[in-house]
Amino acid sequence: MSSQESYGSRLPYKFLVGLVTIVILFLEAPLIILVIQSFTAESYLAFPPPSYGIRWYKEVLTSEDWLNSISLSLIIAAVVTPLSLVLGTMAAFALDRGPKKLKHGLQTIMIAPMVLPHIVLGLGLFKMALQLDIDDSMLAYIPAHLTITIPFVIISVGASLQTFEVSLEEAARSLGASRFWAVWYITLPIIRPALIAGSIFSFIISFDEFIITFFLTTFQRTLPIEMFSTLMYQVKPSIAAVSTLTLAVTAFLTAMLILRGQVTSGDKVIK
Amino acid sequence: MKKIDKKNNNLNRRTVIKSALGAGALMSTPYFFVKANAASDPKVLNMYNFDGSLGEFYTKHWYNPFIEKFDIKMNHIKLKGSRVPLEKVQAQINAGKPETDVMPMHQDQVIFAQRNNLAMEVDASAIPEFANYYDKGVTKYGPKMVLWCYGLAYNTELVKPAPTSWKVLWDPEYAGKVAVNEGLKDQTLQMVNLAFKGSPYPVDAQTFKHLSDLRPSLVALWSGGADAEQLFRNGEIVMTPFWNGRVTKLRGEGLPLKFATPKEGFFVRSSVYGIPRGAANPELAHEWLNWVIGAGPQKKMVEYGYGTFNKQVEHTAEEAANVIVSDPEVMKYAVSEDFNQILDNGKEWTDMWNKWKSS
Amino acid sequence: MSRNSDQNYGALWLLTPTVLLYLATFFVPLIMLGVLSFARFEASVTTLGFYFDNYVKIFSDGITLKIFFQTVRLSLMITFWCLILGYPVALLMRSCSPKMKMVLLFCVVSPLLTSIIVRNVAWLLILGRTGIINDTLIQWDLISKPLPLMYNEFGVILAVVHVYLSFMVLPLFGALNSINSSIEEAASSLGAPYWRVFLSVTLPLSLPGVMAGCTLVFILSMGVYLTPVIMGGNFVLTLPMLITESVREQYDWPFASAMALMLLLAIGFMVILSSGVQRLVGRR
Amino acid sequence: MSSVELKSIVKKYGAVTAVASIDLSVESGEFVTLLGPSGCGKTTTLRMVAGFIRPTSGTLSIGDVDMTGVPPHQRTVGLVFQNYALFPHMTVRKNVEFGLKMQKVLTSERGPRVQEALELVQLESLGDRMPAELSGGQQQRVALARALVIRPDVLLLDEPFGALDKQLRDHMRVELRELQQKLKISTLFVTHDQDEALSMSDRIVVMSEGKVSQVGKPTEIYEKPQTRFVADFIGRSNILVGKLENKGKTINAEGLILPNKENMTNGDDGVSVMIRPECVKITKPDPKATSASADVKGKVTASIYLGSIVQYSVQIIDGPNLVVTQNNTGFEDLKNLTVGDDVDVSFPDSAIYILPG
Repeated sequence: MSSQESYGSRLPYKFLVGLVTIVILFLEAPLIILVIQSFTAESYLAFPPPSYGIRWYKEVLTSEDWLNSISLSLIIAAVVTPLSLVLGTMAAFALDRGPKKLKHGLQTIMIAPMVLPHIVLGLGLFKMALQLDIDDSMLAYIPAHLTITIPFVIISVGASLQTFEVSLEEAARSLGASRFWAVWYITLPIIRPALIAGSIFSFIISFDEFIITFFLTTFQRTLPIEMFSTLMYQVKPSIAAVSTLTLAVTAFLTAMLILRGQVTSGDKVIK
Repeated sequence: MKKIDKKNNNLNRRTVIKSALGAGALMSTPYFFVKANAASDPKVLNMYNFDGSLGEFYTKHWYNPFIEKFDIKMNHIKLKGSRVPLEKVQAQINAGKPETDVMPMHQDQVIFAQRNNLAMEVDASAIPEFANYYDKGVTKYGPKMVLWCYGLAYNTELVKPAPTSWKVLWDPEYAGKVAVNEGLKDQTLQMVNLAFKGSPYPVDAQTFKHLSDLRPSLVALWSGGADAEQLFRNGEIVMTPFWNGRVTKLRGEGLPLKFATPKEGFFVRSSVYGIPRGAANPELAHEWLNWVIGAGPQKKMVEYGYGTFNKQVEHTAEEAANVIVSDPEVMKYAVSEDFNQILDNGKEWTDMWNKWKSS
Repeated sequence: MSRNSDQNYGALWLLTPTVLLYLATFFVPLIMLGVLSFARFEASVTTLGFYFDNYVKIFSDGITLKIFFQTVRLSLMITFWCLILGYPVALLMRSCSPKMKMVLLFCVVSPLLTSIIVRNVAWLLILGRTGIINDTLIQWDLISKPLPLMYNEFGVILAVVHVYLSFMVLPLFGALNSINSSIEEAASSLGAPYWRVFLSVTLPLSLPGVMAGCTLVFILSMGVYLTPVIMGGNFVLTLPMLITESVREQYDWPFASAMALMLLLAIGFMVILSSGVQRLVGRR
Repeated sequence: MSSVELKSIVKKYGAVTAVASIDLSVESGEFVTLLGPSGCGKTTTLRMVAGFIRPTSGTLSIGDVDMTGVPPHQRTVGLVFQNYALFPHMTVRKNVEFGLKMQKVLTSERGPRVQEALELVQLESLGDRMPAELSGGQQQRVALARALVIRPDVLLLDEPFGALDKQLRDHMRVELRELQQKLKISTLFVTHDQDEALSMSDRIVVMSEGKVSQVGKPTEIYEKPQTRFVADFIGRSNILVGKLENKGKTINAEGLILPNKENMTNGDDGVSVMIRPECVKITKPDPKATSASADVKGKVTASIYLGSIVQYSVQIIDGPNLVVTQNNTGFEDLKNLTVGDDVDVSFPDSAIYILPG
């Protein structure tokens, strides 16, 4: 199963571990700094903070602006994530199971929104939303966010479907499961890690989206907009506190997803 | 339906628990599927506001007193930065739905608005307070307000003697400790011209040659006031061209900063508070403009640190030092800018600027 | 592997909801963009029509094209570093215990969990003139003057690699995971040293994952906007920055649209190229 | 009553014909094997029976009901794949139960039926294992139990032993056949392995290039192949092209003179003669015997040792090269036979089979 035995006892394995430790340090350093910063008692950011306190958490948790924007962002991401997962997975299935000769062309089209600069996509969406009178509402944010999250689901699920053994699905169908239930009971559980990766990407991209949402909002403010407008004025430790809070929430959600994915279809089960 | 009403916000904040409950309640209501701004109501004014202490100032001194006095409601739209996003507002106005009733425009934006017919001409008869305003402060699109100066901010402990010329930026002693403004690159270019040519125009190869000389000294090109502030706080820079209001505020927070008006000239800018074409409530917007340019609200702005065109406002010595514009001696060095040129050469200057950056 | 060889056009109906969504949110804006890119922007006023001004400008203004290639170069460097740093992580993830695997996976994804804006502020505190690294190095007398770690290309690449590493590691891990390790064991039992096994077995077999990860990172890097602004001290220019600047400061939508379409075409070209390479690699 | 009946089934992919008009039936309780080289259309045929592929034309009925356009899940067929296709995320028990769940069998009824199916394949103690924890043979049995538990009209097996090693394969072969006969379940079996086909089937359908070459009992297929392809494909054979001579009394097959025991008359164009290698006997020439006692002489040009048998290539003097296999009986007569040795070659008249057509 693992090549631990063949690599394990050797020098390169230790070398690999050393190398990865450095990479992990690089990945986590800014986050650690950020968490420490959020506990500063000063009114500006500096490292290490001269004094510590929970002043900025108090400020954030008692500020209606922050709470509203956090909840708005969470709601949008919570609506967008499952929708994007469903639509993206459907599309990935269509690309995988559809005619082979159309696959590459269609796939390129389906992931194209990912590469369009958001500011121009933002304007286009805004003009549409104005015409339909749905700007500054969920009816605009959700389709807009879906457009940029679905490509990520298509990519991660599509990659997984490519290696999926189709005979499993056929076995289920021969046992009396219709196409839908065969996919539901067999394919989806097996490609679960990809679904989870797609969900994580969708959630995070929606939660962090700034420019398109900036165009679409008037009175409502999502968290990135709130942070950006705060930052445009002053780099205050309150954003470190907000970030730590959202980091805690999203980290929890992500950890849950990773854990669930691992438990049910970890490598013990899949060769 | 959720309206963001600032009236009882910042002053009496709710407790943590209440807010958390509120957030929970918010999630369970279907408010977000409905647009937040309902059809126009003659008693509701939609206004832009800023973040931070300036935003608090607006709420406290320019918005809430008006709300009380005229018994109306007001919705705030928080700006990201100090500029109205005309790239967005243009689309709204063309669709007949500007998001606000009053919009503060930078002077180049006024020209853009004029050319694209984005702002309505104000009815001067509905603004009798213009009588107390300097003529320079009156435009056909509305009054100019919030005067600010663009000079040199420096760290008093690390820059000695106090600078009097833009050329100090080129001083090798401060190499690697200065920055210039990317966000308002037109002002940076004009500043370079002032330092070496005595006049802000024309922006040409010469200008960029001087900028190239400065290049090794530059730590960064900052985009907004917050960036520059962070550069000062982190000790990355000791001086930069900057605006006076922010220096006043930072000095108040204990930073050893001072604002200098170089002898080659400095810039004074203000914003025109106009009414977008198709605004939902132009009458009330006129009322507010008339009220806000009065001596009372204008005096408050002077106390905060920005200048006014209202003749009746008296300045204390400290206020005068902060706002700069009330001192005729200093104002002799103020340079007038050609905003048509700034707007029309925007692309060309940006191209030259980008070439300079990537050379 | 018995793949259904039927040309299953029926499966395409699954695309309908996404295609309908894209019609409204992507294709229509794209058409608007196309129309705008042929408009003329003169004296701050946009006139619709069929002018090639903007496209001519891209190729003749002496800077847009240059910055476009600079963006490609920057993206290639980011992709390269993501691959160099991501491969060992994916390799280790494959051969470590399931528990460790989860920890590594979480670590790799975690930079995505903070807002891009805030992440960059944190870098400022680490890489700045008085940041942790410079302070420490000066304290240890290793350097006398602070190193320029940010407000340059290095800072931009570092910050972008930091967040896009996960987009490299996940496909890489997927590809490595599907390699039957008995092939490698067979190779090493034949006496091949570990680096040989890696170069002649592991690496070639993981190439589809490498291609997928590189394409993803490259595409995303071509679109970076905020990070160069903050981490590059505005010295590092990318095409998305030009596009944004054109919109924000000159309100010149026609030119911005033309640049955006050019970016889209370039990236589309890359995608097609990489899927072609992937097909070649996959065929073997 | 026939369990499966295919009438003029054709499957085309664009211009390529995968299956060209097949007629085939599996009678109730019968074990029918589709045998052929890869690409002959046997798997396509099986998949059409299962419902994964829709025939271009023709009709297909299962249990005397027309099923031509019916999707797979509405056919009661039990399918076992070459790679078993066990659901990796479910236990053995859940795997077997899946079909019952899909057919909405009551929960209370499912337990006993799963247990029964597991007992049938002797896996009752491994119900809670995951498929990855089982050996190849065990996985194979789970796949079988899973297919049988839904009590299908017909059991379809697609090269089910392909992934097993030789010994296990032989064992499973016997086991499967016993099970099939015990349950009297109609079975359609696809393989390219003639040993499997010959040892298990009631009837064999030999396929080639999308067509049926021959249908018959294993003995018929082996002993009386109807075409040269069948003769070639099933078992080893020497196929010689011959001409009638001597007024039709003998056949001259590439220099070997054989009696025309079938009394072919119209052999001017030539006939194909098959002689199975195991029917030929070779002996070291007896130095004491007179030269007339042996009709045919040859020289060993190659020998392959295969354990229970030894395969020789023998060049007949003035005749063809014959493949000859001899049982490795341990008797001394063949022990020291090596390449280059002269041998006497003989075979009974019954070993000579003249291919029709």
